[in-house]
Amino acid sequence: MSASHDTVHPTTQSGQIRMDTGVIVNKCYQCGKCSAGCPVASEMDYPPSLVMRMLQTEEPVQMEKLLKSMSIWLCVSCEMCLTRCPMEIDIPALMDHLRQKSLSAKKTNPQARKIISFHKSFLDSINYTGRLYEMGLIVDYKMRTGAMIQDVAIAPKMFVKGKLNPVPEIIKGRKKIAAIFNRIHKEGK
Amino acid sequence: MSRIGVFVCHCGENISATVNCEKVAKISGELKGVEFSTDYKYMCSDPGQTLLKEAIREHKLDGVVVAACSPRMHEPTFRKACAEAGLNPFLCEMSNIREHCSWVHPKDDLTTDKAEGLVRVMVEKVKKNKALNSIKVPVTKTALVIGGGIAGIQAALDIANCGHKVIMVEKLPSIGGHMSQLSETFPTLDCSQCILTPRMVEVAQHANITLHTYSEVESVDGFIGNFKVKIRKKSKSLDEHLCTGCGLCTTKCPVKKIPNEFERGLGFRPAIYVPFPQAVPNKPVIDREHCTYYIKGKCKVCEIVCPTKAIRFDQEDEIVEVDAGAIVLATGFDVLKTDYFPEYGYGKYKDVIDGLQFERLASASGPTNGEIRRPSDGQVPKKIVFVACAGSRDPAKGIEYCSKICCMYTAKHAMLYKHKVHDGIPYVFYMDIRAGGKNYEEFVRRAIVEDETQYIRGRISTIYEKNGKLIVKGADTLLGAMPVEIEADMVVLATAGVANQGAEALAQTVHVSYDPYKFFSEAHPKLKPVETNTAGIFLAGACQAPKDIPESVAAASGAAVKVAALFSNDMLTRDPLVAIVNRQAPPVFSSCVGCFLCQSVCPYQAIEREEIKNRNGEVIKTLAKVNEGLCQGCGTCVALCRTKAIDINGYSNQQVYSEVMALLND
Amino acid sequence: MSELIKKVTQLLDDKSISVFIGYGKGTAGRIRTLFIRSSAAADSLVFTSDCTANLAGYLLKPEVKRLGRMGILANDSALRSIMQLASEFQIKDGEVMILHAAVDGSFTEMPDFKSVEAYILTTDTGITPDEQQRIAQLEAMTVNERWNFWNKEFEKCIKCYACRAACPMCYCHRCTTDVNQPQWIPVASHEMGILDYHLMRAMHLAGRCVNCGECANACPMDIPLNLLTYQLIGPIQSTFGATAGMKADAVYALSTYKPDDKENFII
Amino acid sequence: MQEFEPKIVAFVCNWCTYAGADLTGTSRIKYAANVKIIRFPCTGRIDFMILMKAFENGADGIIVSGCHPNDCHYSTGNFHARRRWIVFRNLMNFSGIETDRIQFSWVSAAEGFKWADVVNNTVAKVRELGPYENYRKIAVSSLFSAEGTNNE
Amino acid sequence: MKIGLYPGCSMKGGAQEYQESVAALAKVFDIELVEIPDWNCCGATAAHNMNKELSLSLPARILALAEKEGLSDIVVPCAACYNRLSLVQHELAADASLKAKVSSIIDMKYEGTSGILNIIQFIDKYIAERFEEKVVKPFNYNAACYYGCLLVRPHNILKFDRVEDPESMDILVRKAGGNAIDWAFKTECCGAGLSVSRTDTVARLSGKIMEDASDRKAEVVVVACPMCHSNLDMRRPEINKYLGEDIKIPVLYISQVMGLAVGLDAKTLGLNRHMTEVRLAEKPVKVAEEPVAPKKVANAQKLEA
Repeated sequence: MSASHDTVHPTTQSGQIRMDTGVIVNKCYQCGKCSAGCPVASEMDYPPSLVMRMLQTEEPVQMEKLLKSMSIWLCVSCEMCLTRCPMEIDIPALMDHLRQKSLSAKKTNPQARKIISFHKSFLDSINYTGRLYEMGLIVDYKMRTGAMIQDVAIAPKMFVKGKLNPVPEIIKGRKKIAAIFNRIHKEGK
Repeated sequence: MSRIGVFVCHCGENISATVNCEKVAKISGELKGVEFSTDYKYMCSDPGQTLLKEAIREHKLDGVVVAACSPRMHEPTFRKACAEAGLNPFLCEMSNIREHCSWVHPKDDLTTDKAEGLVRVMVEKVKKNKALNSIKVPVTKTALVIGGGIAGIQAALDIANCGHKVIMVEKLPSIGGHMSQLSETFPTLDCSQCILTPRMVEVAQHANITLHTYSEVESVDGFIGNFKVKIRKKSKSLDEHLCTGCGLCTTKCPVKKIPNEFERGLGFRPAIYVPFPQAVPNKPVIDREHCTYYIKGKCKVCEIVCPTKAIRFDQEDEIVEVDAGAIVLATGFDVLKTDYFPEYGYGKYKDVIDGLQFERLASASGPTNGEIRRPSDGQVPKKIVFVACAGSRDPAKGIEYCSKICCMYTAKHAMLYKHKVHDGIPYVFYMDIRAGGKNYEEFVRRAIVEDETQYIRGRISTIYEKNGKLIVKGADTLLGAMPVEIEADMVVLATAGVANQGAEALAQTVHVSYDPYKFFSEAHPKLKPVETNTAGIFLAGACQAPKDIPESVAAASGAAVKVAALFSNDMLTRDPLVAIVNRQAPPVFSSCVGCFLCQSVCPYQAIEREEIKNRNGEVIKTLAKVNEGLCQGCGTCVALCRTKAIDINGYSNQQVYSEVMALLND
Repeated sequence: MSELIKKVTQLLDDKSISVFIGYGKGTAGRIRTLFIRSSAAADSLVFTSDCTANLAGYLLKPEVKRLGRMGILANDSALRSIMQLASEFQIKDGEVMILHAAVDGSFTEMPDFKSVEAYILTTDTGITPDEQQRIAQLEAMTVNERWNFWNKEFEKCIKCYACRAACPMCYCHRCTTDVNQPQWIPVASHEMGILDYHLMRAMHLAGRCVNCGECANACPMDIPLNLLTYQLIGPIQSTFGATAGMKADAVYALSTYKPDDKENFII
Repeated sequence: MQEFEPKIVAFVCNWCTYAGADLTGTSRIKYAANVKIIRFPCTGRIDFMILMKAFENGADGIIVSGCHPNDCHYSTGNFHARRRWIVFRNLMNFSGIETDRIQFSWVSAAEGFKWADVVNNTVAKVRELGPYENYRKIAVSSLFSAEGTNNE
Repeated sequence: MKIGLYPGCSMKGGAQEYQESVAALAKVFDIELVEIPDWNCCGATAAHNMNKELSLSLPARILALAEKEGLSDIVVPCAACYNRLSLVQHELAADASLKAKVSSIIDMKYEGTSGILNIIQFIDKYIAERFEEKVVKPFNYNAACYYGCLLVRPHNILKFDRVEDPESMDILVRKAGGNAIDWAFKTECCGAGLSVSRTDTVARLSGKIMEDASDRKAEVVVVACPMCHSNLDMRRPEINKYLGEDIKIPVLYISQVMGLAVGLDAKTLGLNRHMTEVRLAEKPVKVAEEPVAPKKVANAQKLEA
């Protein structure tokens, strides 16, 4: 019988997205419930439902806008959209997809720099120690962003409360972790 | 030795363009058993039919094959013509040499050969055709209408006014259905009660209508024209003949705080109650679950105060058996359980209500006498948010389909609110406005333009209480999907219309099919919208799919006409193309061995057991018997029967066998 | 052994049955079916390891029924036949006195269908490994090889209908072979008539065959007829979840359906 | 030698496939002339015996077609038919009959194009397979003796 | 009783008190928590934002390590880690080829057999029924249980509690003698990973949460996630600045609440480590009055069923 809805068209953009993320963008009928519930929608340049619409257009221009958008970096993956979507569309997965697309295409929004730097610092910390070394992270992050004064106020207090570990915890298997990073890095190439 | 006539039609050029019709006629004429053959430009035209008729008379034909278009097109035409010429219509068959030949093949010998073949096939079939007479079934001219809502009422009145008897069965203590709960009706805003109650009274008083309220259909047997129905009249603990409906008992009943179903829980009722003031019949019933007497064994206040001594605590359910020739299903719809949507806080926040509850608030006879006051503190809300598609078009949590009526009643609600609370602001969150219907779009426009309803295109994500207000978080998809937050005093959810809980069970009781949503299925989505697959059972109103009042009424009248048509004759004539079980002389009686494997394949419960008894009345054999009233002639039983004891008129084993032989042995 | 005879004698004496269907010694050391009508004759009953025939078929034969209430010595497949026949309204519960004969030679009276059903559930209703193997071999062949195989087998067939007579499920008093309007099955015993007959029979037994093997046993030409019907048992079991002769009120696999019955050949 | 023209019989239900074939006609979609249609009220009516008859009377291929599941005019006829086909196909295959020569399909009243495809593909497939010699062989020898016994 | 523990990075740093309180609570019910040897960071938001494989591999290694230790159940107190681990396990279970790929990347055998428990599931499974008899000091305060996002979402994978208006933590708090109040922000987002990079956003989102809590007279907010904690606790100055109020309501981990109830002292539970001081006025020990719990509880599960 006719199973048209289940056939993937690898040539189209939505077909590509479906193959990469399993998300069928054309399922969205623009009810806007995701945007309504999204905690950061008000700060986004394109709220979730608008992102969906832009993807539906299949217009390269729109995709371009998205890759350069703030939205994809502001998304905190709180899964509220997915939880309440009447069509159960996995927008968070879509956001992950777009972020990585944006990174590999080197189109990331300049204002997202801080966020991305934070993620980078975070991952570096893991790469080097196997775990998150908060102090290191903060310092590294400041170096990247030059946000020197930010949060200096609470640092001492955290210190006193024993919330900042002066020395990083380095795991025995850190080489293994580094290896993981390398393999994936090569994959990427 | 048969005398068959073959008539080859050119259909103008449609056939003759690729098929050599003269040749086909000539060759066919040489076939064994063919007495006469000819070809003609337009067989279906008057001269064509005359030619056919004359040939039948002149050549004393005992079989006719018309090689022309599809039998689905003109079989009735030519069979009628045969009948007019005195030939049994079922001795006429058509070879489809147009759709299945001339139109799909090029002009060449192969095509003409095929046409000849198709004629030969039908000639052989006709040799095996039997003269058939259409089946006559007696019709009981009484209609059973299940459901006393507006659809049921309309159907009942229409049928009754045609002079036929009607038996109406209503599950609740009063007829009126959902419409009696409505405040005012779109798109005219006339008061629902005002237009409905006269109809309700008419039903109660109509000489041709017998009304059974507080009753349910227990079982349905039989078939079109001859249904046997058992109705359970639930005990009202009341002698209706004695009761004058004075209402004293209801005022004196000590149990007062039972949530009132009719008011959708916005008001209370006693244990002995009349659902609403204009109820028909206007006589109380005792709700035994809450009545102190039935719980504790003492009280009987009602009995004491009753001036006519009409209370009957020991009254039991009564089973009434009736005969009906047709059944109209008008059991209506229900609204989706709103607690599917915890994020909307229905049931948690008093001031989040559903559409029907708002109808009660807006109704002059409602718990607030028509003033819009919110349930929590009785304050007049200054801002109301109406949420469309609460459950509709939501595969994840609700239902996939569009409930159709919500767009309109939501616009109506906004208007009513604005009309009653002039400084109030109605907001409507919607996805699309579906206002197809006479004066519907204009109505919605009025709500937006004149009554300044704020229509915001987007769905609500969540609703929560914040110091006495309801914070409604939505988004405006027409403003770049920017989030919108509204501090509302009250929220009304336009909850989806769904099938009644009892629908599935009822469908099984009366043997009609239903869709995945438990709505009853029509026989054909376009051409048989009020018929069901079971002959003699019809649909009216929202038991088939969400419908508004005009649609329900239209459907009801449609169903009524079908019933009236059925009742227009004492005998029901049916196409004789039904299955039959062969009969033979004793001691065999029939080659049927009574394994009844056919019984479970029959989609229409048309196979019955016939017991053959000897003189002393002992059963000596049990045979399958086809109920001609029920059989629709699918023939599934025929293919299954090992002894070939069942056969089917029009597609008999002999006929199809000969067709295959003729088709392949050229 | 004597236990059986005692039981039957008693049953006949107290008139609870008027005929008992069991096994007895036949000529040349063969086993034949006995119809015991008097306690005197009961002594001739035997039950040995060769008593494997499915006697259920006799329960529907008019000449036996005429004798009055029947008792039967039923082995496992006979029990299943009885259940299948019951599901086709041919035998009513309690109508027949069922004495079940276990392979170990012990006998138990089965008062009603419930007890029969309960017992059957404990037995292995499947076909024997070597039958399975023969079927597997056939399935491994190409269509053409199978065609030739059956042609060769059917060449032997003399259309004596012994298979039909032996099969407990062939109880129609007018078999399709005897229908001549139209003549579905050519009467002549030529290839076509034979092929038609056997395919028709196999199809009519699909979902009803309880793999007792009587057809093959009865065949004077040793045609492995049982394979035709046995082969269908697997698919019907796996696709429709139905097994013949398990319940007295079962619905026939081919007169019911599931909306999502699986197939892979309809386009 | 001239090309082999397969003889194909189509057993179809009145409500879906027959109507679908009508639509093929009204839409003037062309297909092979090798197929002749026999009309049944429902696929549920189509007896496996009639399919056997077709082969033995010289059909090289068979098409059996009806309403899609859930579309049956009689609501369940095609479901029962489907079960029967599943079993019968099994039996044919096991007894050495070439199941490639029998095409089962669902063609609705709206699928004029599909009907043309079904026919053309089946014709092509059967042309591949050639005349159904196996069946012909035994048919030929038999049919003579059958003549006499054929009714009338 | 031996149960695996995946503390996660923050519990070694910013959220040491969580670690301490969980350990102390487990000790009271003599449960031995075995830290997964040589565990690594789960990659958190950063990983799945930046690189799919990485976001799969890091958790996979953790689970693989646990399997090697033969730990059938692992407690993952950090909601974020719990979420990551569960999602990865689910995704790899669904896709064999991906599973193979990942285990080659981490170059370890990965089965995906270990049972992953969040803190509440852990308490429910191993402590709950023995808990009440051990309560010596009922925690009779109005508590707003804050679940955040990652504990309950995505529901179709985590299948934990009711996705809207969850109640599992409320039940535990009641067991501890507390009064779990009904409020609206149980599962609203606090801003999560944006804590450092978009402090303003976090202030706004966490602000709304604290506002509702204080509006509804909560005396304490109870959490089960270090990220939520740091946002609601450490970011309090920014929050109060955004609200223009001075909300002093302390934020406790569920483990701390339950610890207090069984009589553990503030120090052991690391209450002193909170940035927003924990000042809980002594109340006369009385049975908590009937909670204003959701009356007609909406039921999301019903539909999954």
